[in-house]
Amino acid sequence: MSEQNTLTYARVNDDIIRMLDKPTFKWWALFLPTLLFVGFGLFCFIYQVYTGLGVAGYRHPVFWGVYITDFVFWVGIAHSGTLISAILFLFRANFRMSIYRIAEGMTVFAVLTAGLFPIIHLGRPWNFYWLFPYPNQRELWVNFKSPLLWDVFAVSTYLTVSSVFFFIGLIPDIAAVRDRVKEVPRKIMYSVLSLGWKGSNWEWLHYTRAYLFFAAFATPLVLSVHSVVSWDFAMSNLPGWHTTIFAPYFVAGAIFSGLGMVITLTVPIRKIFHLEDYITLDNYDGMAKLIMLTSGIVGYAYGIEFFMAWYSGVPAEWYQFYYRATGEYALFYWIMVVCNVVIPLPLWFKRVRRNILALFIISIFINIGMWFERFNIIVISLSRGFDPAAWGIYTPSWVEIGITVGSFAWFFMFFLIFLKTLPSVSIAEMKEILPVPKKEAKT
Amino acid sequence: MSKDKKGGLKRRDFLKIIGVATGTAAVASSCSPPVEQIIPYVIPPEGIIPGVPNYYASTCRECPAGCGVIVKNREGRAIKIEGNPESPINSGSSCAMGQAALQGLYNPDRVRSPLSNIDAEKLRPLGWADAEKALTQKIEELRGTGKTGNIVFLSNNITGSLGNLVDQWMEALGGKHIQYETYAHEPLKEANKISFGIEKIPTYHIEKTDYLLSFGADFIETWLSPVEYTKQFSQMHGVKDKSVGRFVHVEPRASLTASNADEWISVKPGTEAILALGIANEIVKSGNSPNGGGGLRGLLSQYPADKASEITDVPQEVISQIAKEFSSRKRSLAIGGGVSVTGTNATETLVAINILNYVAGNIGDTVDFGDTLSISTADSFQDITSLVSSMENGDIDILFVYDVNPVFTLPKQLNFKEALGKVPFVVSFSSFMDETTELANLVLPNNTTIESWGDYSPRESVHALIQPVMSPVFNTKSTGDVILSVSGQVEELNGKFTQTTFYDYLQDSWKEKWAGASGAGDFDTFWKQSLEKGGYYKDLPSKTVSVSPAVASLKFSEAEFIGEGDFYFIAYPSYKYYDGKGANKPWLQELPEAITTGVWSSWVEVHPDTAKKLGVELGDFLSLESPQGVIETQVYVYQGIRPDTLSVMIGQGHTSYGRYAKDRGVNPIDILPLATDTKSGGFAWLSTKVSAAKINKSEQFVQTQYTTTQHDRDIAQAISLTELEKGIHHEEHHEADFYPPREYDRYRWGMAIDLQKCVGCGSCVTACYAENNIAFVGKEMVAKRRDMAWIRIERYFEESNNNAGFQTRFLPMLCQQCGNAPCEPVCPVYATYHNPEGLNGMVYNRCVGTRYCANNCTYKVRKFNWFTYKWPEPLDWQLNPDVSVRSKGVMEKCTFCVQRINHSKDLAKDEGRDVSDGEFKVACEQACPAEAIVFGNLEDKESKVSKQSHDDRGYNVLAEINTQPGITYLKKVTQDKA
Amino acid sequence: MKKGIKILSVPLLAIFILLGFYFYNAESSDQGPKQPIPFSHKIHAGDDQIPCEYCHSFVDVSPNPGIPSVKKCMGCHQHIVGRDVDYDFDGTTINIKNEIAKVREYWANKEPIPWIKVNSQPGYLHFTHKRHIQRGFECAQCHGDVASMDQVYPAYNMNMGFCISCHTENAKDQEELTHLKDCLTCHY
Amino acid sequence: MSDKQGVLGIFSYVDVTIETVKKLKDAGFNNLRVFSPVPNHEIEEVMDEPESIVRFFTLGGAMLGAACGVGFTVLMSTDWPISVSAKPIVSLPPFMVIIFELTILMGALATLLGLLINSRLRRNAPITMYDTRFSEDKFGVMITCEKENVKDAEEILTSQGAEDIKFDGV
Repeated sequence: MSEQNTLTYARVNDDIIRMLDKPTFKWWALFLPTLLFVGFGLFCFIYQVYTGLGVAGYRHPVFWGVYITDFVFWVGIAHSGTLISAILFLFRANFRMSIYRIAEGMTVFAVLTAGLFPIIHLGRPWNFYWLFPYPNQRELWVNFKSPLLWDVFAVSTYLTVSSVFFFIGLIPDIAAVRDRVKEVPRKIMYSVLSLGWKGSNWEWLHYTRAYLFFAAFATPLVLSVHSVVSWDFAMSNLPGWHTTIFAPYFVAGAIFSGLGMVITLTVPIRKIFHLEDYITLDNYDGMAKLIMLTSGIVGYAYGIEFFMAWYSGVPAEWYQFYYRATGEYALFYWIMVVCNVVIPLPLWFKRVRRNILALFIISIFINIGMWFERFNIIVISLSRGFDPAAWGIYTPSWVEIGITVGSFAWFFMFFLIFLKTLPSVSIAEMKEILPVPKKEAKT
Repeated sequence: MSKDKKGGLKRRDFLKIIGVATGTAAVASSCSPPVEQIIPYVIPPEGIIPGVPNYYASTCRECPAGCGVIVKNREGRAIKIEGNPESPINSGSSCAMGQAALQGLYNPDRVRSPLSNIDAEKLRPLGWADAEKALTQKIEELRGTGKTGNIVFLSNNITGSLGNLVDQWMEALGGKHIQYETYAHEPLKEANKISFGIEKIPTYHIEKTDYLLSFGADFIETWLSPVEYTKQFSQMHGVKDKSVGRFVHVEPRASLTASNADEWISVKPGTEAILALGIANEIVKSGNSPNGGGGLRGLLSQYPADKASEITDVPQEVISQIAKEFSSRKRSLAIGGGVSVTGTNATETLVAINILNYVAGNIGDTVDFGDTLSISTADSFQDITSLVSSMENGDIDILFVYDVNPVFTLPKQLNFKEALGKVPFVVSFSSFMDETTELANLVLPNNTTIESWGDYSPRESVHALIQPVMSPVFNTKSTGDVILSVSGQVEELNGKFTQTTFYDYLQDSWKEKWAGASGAGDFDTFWKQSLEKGGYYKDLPSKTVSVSPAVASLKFSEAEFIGEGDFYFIAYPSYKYYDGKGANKPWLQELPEAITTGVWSSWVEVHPDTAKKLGVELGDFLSLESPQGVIETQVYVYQGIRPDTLSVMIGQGHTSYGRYAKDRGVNPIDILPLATDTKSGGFAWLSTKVSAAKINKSEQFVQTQYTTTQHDRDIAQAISLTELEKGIHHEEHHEADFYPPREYDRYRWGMAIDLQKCVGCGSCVTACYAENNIAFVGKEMVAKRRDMAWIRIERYFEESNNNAGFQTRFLPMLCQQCGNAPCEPVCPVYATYHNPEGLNGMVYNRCVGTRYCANNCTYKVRKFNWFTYKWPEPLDWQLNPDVSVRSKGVMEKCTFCVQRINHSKDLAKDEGRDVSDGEFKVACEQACPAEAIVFGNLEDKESKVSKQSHDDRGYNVLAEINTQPGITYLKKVTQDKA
Repeated sequence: MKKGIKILSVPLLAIFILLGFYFYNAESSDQGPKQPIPFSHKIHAGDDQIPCEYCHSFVDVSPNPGIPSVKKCMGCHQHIVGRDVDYDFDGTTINIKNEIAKVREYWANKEPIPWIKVNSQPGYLHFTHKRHIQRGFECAQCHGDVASMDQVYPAYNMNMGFCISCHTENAKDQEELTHLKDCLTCHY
Repeated sequence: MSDKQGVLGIFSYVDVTIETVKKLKDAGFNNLRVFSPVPNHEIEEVMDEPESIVRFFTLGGAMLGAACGVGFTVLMSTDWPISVSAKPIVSLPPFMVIIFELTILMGALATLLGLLINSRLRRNAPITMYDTRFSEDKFGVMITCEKENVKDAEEILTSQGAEDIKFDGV
């Protein structure tokens, strides 16, 4: 390809390490507001802990609302990172090389964000550690039959493994940065983080092997995590939750939303840091095709849910879906359908797939649509359970909105720090797809 | 008792007096315990063991029915009111109002000491000695001027010793004792006088009938003795040998009572007399009358069915059908009363009902004139009106007000409030700052029934004792003591009373009863026995009565209505607030009204067609205008009311009476005209027509159930009578389960709820609040569906082929204690689990608040503590020390009163035996007047609950989810044939 | 620098582990609260050998053991005025006669003595003395050797582990074990 | 170690580097180390190192994880058997999730451990025998040999056109 001819090993280092230059005014202009919103979210949380969960909009029978929506949303976002780095690695899809680092960073930060919500949503968050099986004087353990405990294990495993995976990928790049930077504190930091990487054949030998195993582990993990999250719902008996389709449906939705977020994040980065030579239109084309696929799966799930509800002949089940499309929350339902199924349709045209602006706009709608998908599944199902006497309508309060905004700020805060501290494009792996420098080729 | 600066009571002082060992109602979450003090007794009271409850029999005075109660006392505090099984009136059951009497006792807005405005602009606290002196001075002043007859003691119907004392006192002072009851049932007395020559209100025996025809008598709500009649009704209406009694209710609106009827006959307001006569005529005409109509044939022939149908809006075939059923059943009974028949023709209506009973041959044992109600002795409405005019003329110098709130309960047109202003000295004995007390010059707060000695005789056969269960919460004094003390201070009265305390007076007057009672042993034994049983109960022979021939010449008319409006207006008494008395009790405010499930407010019931015509929907506000005034209230669209009628519940709309009652809803009495029943002179409740107009205001209608139908879920199931008689074939089918079924050792606690018996009165709900420290949360929180009730009455309107076109079904929904509970496996920390005795345990202190259990609960019976709810002191004194008080972030729910289970097991263990069937009752079961709830051990095959659970009508709610509930519901019976 | 971290990390880790053990298995301190009157259990239960049930008289019939009323104190101290001697009460010197005089003062004023609770359980726990005493447990099994304490202090940290280990050991059979380890036995 | 010395040659091209390694090996230098900015199969081939044993770490960790999963769930559930929803105390279907997650977790962590141990990361920070250009675009061949053989090694490196030759300071 044409642009690759202009890229050399040295230029890759130059271009990518240049991104770590001193933060500009623009960066600060983005970063300080995120701090502000994180602070506001924190304030909301403290207020909520102090006053009681009632400051959120929860009510009988909607015991889960925006927080769990946020949780599933962020776990979903977290998925494409591992998908892009691990699964596409196993499939040797080269279009992952330029974006996988950003996607992995996104994964780690999204899990970090998601992991907050199960605690935020607790009635007594100061007792959150009771969810872990630690030895205690009460001689009490945890209930391994609870899907929430599966969540605890799945999410913490996912956070650990994706962080390690992220870090392993970074080691050679950190070494490259280490070799470049001059300022003493940064030099020390990168020296420590690089673990003394030297790029010897011995290191590479184990490194490539280990990386493969990580990818092989991360792949079933990523599928399991969102399956487990979906079982939070599917394992219960609530109409609208109790369905076997949830695991694949959630995994597809997670990949869908994650890719959407990757595009949302990479488009501005590519523009600002002039990474057009790295993140190419071909890369976007590849992602867009994946979006088409997952959008199709998600759309299919929306349809088949209705069919199953009707076919089951269970009045509660059928009413639930009838209500989703026509009840008080119908607007949210249709936002979801339009954003997730209708708006991605133009991606079937190659011109759209290779149009950065169009992709960016579509990706934002996907993010919105997928947030509402979770909201619909959680809130609408809960508001119309089995017993009509216990039906109720939930509306979020300012506290929940504040914490949600805070969670986005929290995520972006990490992401902005990441952009300025760690190479956002993999230096070593970019080089792998460049032609190997050989004397013969030169002469 | 000293008070701190804010006027609140110091907890320590209370403890000092009653000597509680330890009493912090600790909260489910606390890090390090604060320094706790243990205050020992100075001198230990006899018979009190800290930690062990004591029970005292007493009598409920929340309404005139006078049910016997047993008050549970722990460490010197009354913590629960239960029905007294010995009482012949309520036989162990109680109603919501009775349960809530505790919140009157501990009401934070009680008058905490005597108040006076003699030397001040406003009422100011003063000591008892000063207060009594002030009263003595006034009396002596008045006597000095020689105007002796100008003292009036206005009270409710107080029978028994206090009534006698007041009578004697007034006699000595030359004053007058007027007994005012809001619902005095004068037309009923008058009608009985006309029909039988007895000016009394009889007792009824609904349980002996198999066909009950009620004309407006809301006996499940407020009529005469609701707990007793609900109990009788459930016996009559419950399933016995595959048959059920039939109940037809005639009223312009489907009240709670009507909702429990097999047929609700919507009648044009004020025409019930004609309907009754029309039915009687049909009976006579068809030759079904055992006495052939006696001498009334001529009278009755004036009311042929077609004419009656035309006047009453009741189809002719319905009239003849009722006539047929009424006369063909073995024992039928027609009763009448309640506000909807209390128009200007009320007496005539009730005479007509007597005639109906007569022609059907019912005057006999189901109506008992041998034992008449004491409410018969209340003074007439005319006495009240003449009192008001004397007051207006300045003829009254001192007015004592005792346990009545006439400013609130009398129609505005009577101008009681203005007249009160013309009385120079008004003394209120009320313990609450109600609308009347607010205008008093001297407030001498009375002890509540729970704090004082007394007696009450609701009917001739029952002399019930009231005994203090705890020392007064505030600086209040029993009115009997005040009267005796003041009498001792007034010079001329010296020596009039030999007793110095009311307790002595009471005992002296009971010595007379002892003398009258044969074979009662010595007085002390008699006294002790009476205290233990809650009173002295006699058996009175029933009296035979005969219809007086004068009836034949009576003229029967329709009620007359004042006002030009389009709508008949019914202001109906509430089973939650009675005449407004209950409105200051948060439990009652938060108890969803059975039909609307509305809480904490007022509303007007509007027929859907009318609502459409007026352009209003649920939650919109209507302005109702009568010649006497306007009220604005929220709309509840209800198919159970005639399109030409609007109705508003009495009880709300207080302008005073404490934080829970004040400025809440409207008082419909305000717009009632001063009309009276022409024959009896009693107040005519149904006498106005109002105009209604939509106003530009709309709010959320705060209720606890937003749906009216079951959405095909088959939750409250019914079975037709035909099917019931045929017998239900139970298919024994064991579905393959993934896991083996659970097994139990000694106990599996279970419950059976008979939907045919449940009347939806909500007693169980309030009893549960009282027993289990359930927080009341207020209107704003209920609006967000955050009510904390562990048991709720689900109300569904089902389409039906009866005359009304719909049937109301009630279903008490509480934790089903599922065998395969969906809530249990989802809890990550085992905070909820299945206990070896079949309970679905909920460990509050282990709960971290994921709320997954509630999401997964099929029945949605789990409640979450969104905040740490507080009980304003001293309401928190009522908290049951045997039940944890839950704090924020914790799930809670019914566990079948596990504290009672544990307590009984503990007692059984003392004796080395197992808990036997019926040894204890859970709170809801205990309260239920209809005896619809049965609790017990399912492992014991002989237990009542085991047998009921295997009844043909038994089913599990939402059984298809395979939750294996521990509660079996018994299907309601729809009477597809008469 | 890295070496420094390593060196530091060892004691830090040790401290954490020790702290963990401390909180995990903390024995309560032998310092009871300061009572309005320095009542010595050592004198009453130890030297004078008054049985516990004499004062805590409801212990076998009620969940609460009962705190003696002032009247009960006076039952003896009507006659026992106390010698005018100093006594070493957990390190503070008190005069026995003076202290007994305080009891008489409370009695004269008809005031209860505001004792501070020593062994306290949270409200969500429903412990009953009655069952344990009827089962034949000695007071000392939970309260320690009160007869040797001047000021009573919590001898054991009565946390759930304390209860449960005893429940597990003392169950007669499987049925009782199930019952004794049933949450609803104590928490409701 | 005083009699050993390291020699480092720096190259720009992979083929030259490989050629040099071959030459050195032919000349009897067996203690070689190649530095490169990217992993390269040809280098791996010519160096002919034994297969990485990280895979055994991975396998071991995964198996240990699965065992822990089974152990945790079964032992903790039976330690205080609490019955929920009529399920057996030990019911494997729900436990499978935990077992699976622990397998992955411990497998991954063991792999990390294996990598750290085997690639001797953290053993020593870059010393003179490293050139910062290795992380950019240069390749290096390091020979550790007896002092007397240094000259030979240097000769081979120079003949191959090494851009730079370094000796460690010992």
